[in-house]
Amino acid sequence: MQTEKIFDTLTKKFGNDVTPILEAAPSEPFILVKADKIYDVCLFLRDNSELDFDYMMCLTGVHQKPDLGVVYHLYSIKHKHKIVLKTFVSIDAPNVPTVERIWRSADWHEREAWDMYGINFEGHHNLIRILCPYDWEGFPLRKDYVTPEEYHGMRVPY
Amino acid sequence: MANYIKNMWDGVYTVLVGMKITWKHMFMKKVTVQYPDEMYPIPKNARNRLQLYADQCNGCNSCARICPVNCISIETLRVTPNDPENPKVLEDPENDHWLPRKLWVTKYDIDMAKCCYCSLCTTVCPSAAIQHTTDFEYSSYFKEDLLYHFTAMTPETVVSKKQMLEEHQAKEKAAKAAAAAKAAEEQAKAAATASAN
Amino acid sequence: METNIFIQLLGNNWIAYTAIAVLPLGFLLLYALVAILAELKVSAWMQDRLGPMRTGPWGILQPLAEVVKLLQKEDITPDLANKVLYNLAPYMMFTGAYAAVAVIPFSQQFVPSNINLGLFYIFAVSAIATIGVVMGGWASNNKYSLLGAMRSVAQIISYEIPAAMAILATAVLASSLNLNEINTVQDGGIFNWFIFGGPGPWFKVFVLPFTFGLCLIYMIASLAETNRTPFDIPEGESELVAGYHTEYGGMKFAMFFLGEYVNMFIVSAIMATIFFGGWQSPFGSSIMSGPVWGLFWFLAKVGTVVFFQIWLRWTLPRLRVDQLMDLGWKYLLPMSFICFFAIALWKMLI
Amino acid sequence: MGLLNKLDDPFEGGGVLLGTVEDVLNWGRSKSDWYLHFGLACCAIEFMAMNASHFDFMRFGTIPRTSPRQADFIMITGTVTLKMAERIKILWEQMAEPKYCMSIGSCSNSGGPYWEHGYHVLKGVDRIIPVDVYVPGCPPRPEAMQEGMVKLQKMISEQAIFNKRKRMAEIDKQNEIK
Amino acid sequence: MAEKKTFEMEYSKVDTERMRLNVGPQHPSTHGVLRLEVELDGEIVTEVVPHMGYLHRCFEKHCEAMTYPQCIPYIDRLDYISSMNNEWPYVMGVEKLMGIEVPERVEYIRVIMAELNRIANHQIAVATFGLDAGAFTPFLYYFRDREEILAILEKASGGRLLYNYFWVGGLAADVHPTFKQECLDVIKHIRATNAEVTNLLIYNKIFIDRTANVGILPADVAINFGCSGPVLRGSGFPLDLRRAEPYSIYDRFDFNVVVGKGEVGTLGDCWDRNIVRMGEMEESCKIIEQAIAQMPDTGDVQEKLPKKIRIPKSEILSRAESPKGDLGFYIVGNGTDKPERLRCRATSFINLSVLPEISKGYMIADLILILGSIDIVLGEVDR
Repeated sequence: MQTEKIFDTLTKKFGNDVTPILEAAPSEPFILVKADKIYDVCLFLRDNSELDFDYMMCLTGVHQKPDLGVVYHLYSIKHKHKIVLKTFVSIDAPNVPTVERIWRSADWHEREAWDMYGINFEGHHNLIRILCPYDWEGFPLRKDYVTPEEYHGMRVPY
Repeated sequence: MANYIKNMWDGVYTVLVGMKITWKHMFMKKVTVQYPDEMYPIPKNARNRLQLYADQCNGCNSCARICPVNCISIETLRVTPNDPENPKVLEDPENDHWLPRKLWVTKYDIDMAKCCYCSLCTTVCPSAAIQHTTDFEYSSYFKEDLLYHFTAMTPETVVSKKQMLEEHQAKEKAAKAAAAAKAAEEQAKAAATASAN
Repeated sequence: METNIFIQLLGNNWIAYTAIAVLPLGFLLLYALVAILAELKVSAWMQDRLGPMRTGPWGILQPLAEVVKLLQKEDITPDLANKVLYNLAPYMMFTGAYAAVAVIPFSQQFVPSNINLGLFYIFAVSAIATIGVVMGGWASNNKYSLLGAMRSVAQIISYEIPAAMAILATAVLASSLNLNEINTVQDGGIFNWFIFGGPGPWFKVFVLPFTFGLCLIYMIASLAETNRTPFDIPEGESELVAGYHTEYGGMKFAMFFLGEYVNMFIVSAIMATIFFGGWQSPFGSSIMSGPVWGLFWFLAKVGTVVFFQIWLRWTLPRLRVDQLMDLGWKYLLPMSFICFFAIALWKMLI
Repeated sequence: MGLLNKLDDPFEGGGVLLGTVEDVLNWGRSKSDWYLHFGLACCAIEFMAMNASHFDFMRFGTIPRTSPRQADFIMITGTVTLKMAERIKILWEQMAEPKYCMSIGSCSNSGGPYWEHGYHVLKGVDRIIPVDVYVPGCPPRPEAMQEGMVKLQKMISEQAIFNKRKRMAEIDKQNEIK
Repeated sequence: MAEKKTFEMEYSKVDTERMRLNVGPQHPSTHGVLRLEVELDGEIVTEVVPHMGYLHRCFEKHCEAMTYPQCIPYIDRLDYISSMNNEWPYVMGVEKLMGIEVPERVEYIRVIMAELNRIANHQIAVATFGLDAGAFTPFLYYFRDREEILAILEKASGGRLLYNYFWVGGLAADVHPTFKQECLDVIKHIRATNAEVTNLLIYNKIFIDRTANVGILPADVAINFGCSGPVLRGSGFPLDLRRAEPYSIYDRFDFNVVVGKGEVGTLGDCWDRNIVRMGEMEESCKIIEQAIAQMPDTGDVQEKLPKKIRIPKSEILSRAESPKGDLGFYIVGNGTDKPERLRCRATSFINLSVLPEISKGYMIADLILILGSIDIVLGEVDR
């Protein structure tokens, strides 16, 4: 299905909660979703037989000042079409509903986004750090992150 | 029952097949290259230790800028125009073509303990002064030995060159100041004459 | 007739007995060195490489260097280990393996102790090594060691039975449990060895498949008993780090290592003795036979079997625990019963 | 002082015997090196290539051991992260004396490409354990690692076992002269 | 499957004490520094909890401080076994965002290099899988051949393992004159060794017993977990980006997408995943042969570029089929010469997430094999 058509279907279904943004090439067009609606949108995208997004390619956090964002890249193996969803939350209350129950691959991706950006995925069954040590402080990929001086008695900077 | 016998047969047969292969390999020619006595062929463009040809380096700093690891540190000093040594840069080593030098390279350090051997510095170098060599035998007992100082200048010459430059700069400054003062004087004069008129 | 050359020469006194005891020990140490070198070299050749090359000419001094090194290593006893058992285990293992040498007929003139229950003695004594493994695995207070030890015991116990069946069948053929006598029976050339059914008329060809089968069964079972690939599950590197000797280092580890190689020697020696005629010359008792030739033939046969074990080790992947048990109980045991039954029947008919 | 000197040098003047014994002991230790391979990153792959038929690390008399108790030296091949550093220290402490350490590749030498912004990378394994030989390269060629091995063997074979203090004093003197 | 069930049922009656075992982070067969916390009931695995991050080298943080060409050495170090394949999606993405077309000769060289590297990667994967099963000899046979591949790659790029060869808009250097002939020679050797290992290891009864019916991954589970590459294709699902969305010039070649068929056991077991890699080596050989036949002999290998590579405010998820599977780079440009965000959709990371799901109920020795059959590289998992 064409990207525009998918966007039409989504706007028909969700109205003002989604804002399609069709940018010129080379950038891919994407659709902005309100943070609290992301679970419903994703569920619809997966279960609608015409859309059938059964494969989650990528889930990533971004920090585009001042907000934190989550970007979802979805793919349909059957129809061979893809879509990009984006949602932005404020850095003070970065709460996004989890999509772990829709695609199991989101489990570790969301843990990584929590680890790196501190985005809180509400309802995730095991939202703990995945790459950094469990007792690490701070969220390293935020733009204002400062490297710690010491970790367990070991000097960190060169 | 048939499965039982087939399993046994498969087990014995495939083991024998495997044993035949390893037996064959026992008498094949060995591929080992005995390193300290023999050398495995290394292509000429292999990326191993970095080497600076100090004659060719004009101190443009582009290698230090491109280095993703920042393991190259360069300090340069402007050459005074009236330098008695009249320093030169080897621009084309094949034809032995030299150009006047604009910058002294007072410090050119590469920390081989950090280098990631990506060859970005050798590509950006305009005069092919820094190059990867095929030499890889430089492990050491001390980490400090892996910090390579490439410049051929002794500290004393650096100090003297610095002094020379400072003197020159001071002279230039004085000349400039004098020129400026002169200009100001002339201006004042001109203004005075203008106002007088 | 007294079969031991030392007692013949020196008389029945303590000097002779000391010589009888010390000589095999020295021999075993030498053997272990050679076996380690062979293991390193053969594995290397099978993999298109050279193996140790820089210690002496062609690396032949490599095992010696290892001994010198191991002697210098610090002797560690982990804090949480059971100290007595931990320190005792390697020696237990070596003792068990070494004690079995007592009845091996090296040559018709040299059997350290020519007792009539030789076969039973070997089976009884070699189980002591198992105790060493359990002691070591349990006492080092390490989960990997414990798992390794448990596996090792399960494996050794379950493969003891098919091995014993295979050996007993030859005891039936020879009508004796004395190893030297079993050897003596196989007199008269290669076709009188027990792998070819022992001495007998031409229609012994009917029993050939069964003796071959027994030899194969014993070969597999002996691999399992010595924890060699494809049965090296107790020390399977990919899952259990180093198995029951994970926590051992230095000389204690060397004892374990030595014990394993001596075990390898024992099973190969038994195999050579009961299936390949031991010290018998393959050309009959008139050509190339005699006490010295006997020793030569015996060592050559043991060497071949040891080489075979090394060869298998570097060819095959490793089995899983339950598959190992499957193989032992579901395949080897019934097969060994069938073979044993057939041989007993043949012995009755003849 | 007299007593201490006596301990250092039990047979007055050392002598041929002690020298020979020391040579034999050093020969054993230098020619038989069992290593604990601490494969961490890219260098571990080159390390595997070094073990393979073309380069055959076993020629040097090295045998891989998976348990630290049986190893003589540890090869740190790859980036040491802060999460990993504590484990390396534990392993190092589990090894039996005499033990050595080889640091292979830029990452374990000094953090390598990750020394600048690597908030989670230990900048050189020598911050937690003593390193005997540094092998540069990212990753080093297999022969470069073997050269490091030759260096390590050379170092071991010239180590002092007897008369340690005396020899160290001699070395100090030589250094002063230089 | 039937065997496994009865086995579990028999054991579930006996209530024994559970043991928690730590496998790793430094363990001979975790393929790096993965730590698995395993709960054991006797020898049966009841729970697996992977702990990662022992090689977390802050790749994404570094890239935010690097210019676009400087990122490439770091990208090499992600999946360090197949660096060429790593660089490809990244440079492809940057080229797309900049609107550059690379010369045809470059495309051919890229295909050949990537396929050679794919073979090298699969050789390591199959070799270490055999090593996990306890067979050491095939491991060395494969490494012997891999050395020849590395020699070619080194002659072209200068590096043995980390190449920094694919640059934005072209290649770092042209290939050497004898390149084509060397490739054809090495393909012969690869095929010979593959045949040998097939006899020595793959169809060995013990190996089949160890790997068949172990770690069964059904295709729908694999898709829901986002698996790709041989892990997904081993379950019988033919998703290959080279065929599904042909990038570069892959539409010009004739090759098969190898899928598992459940030849000796259940579809989607460890043996199937392994045989897919064996088959892909052969397919890669075919692609290389075709590419060498079609490749133009002369031509530029570097497109003219502005002195500083700047990317406008735009973003892309650029994907390519790496040996591990579908590798993607999410590149966000912000108008400067440094990326705003560079995220790696790490294949191994996603494939690994399926491990706890498929390893329950098997024995600890099987767990090691299942991990080996997924073929992870910790550099990519932890980044």
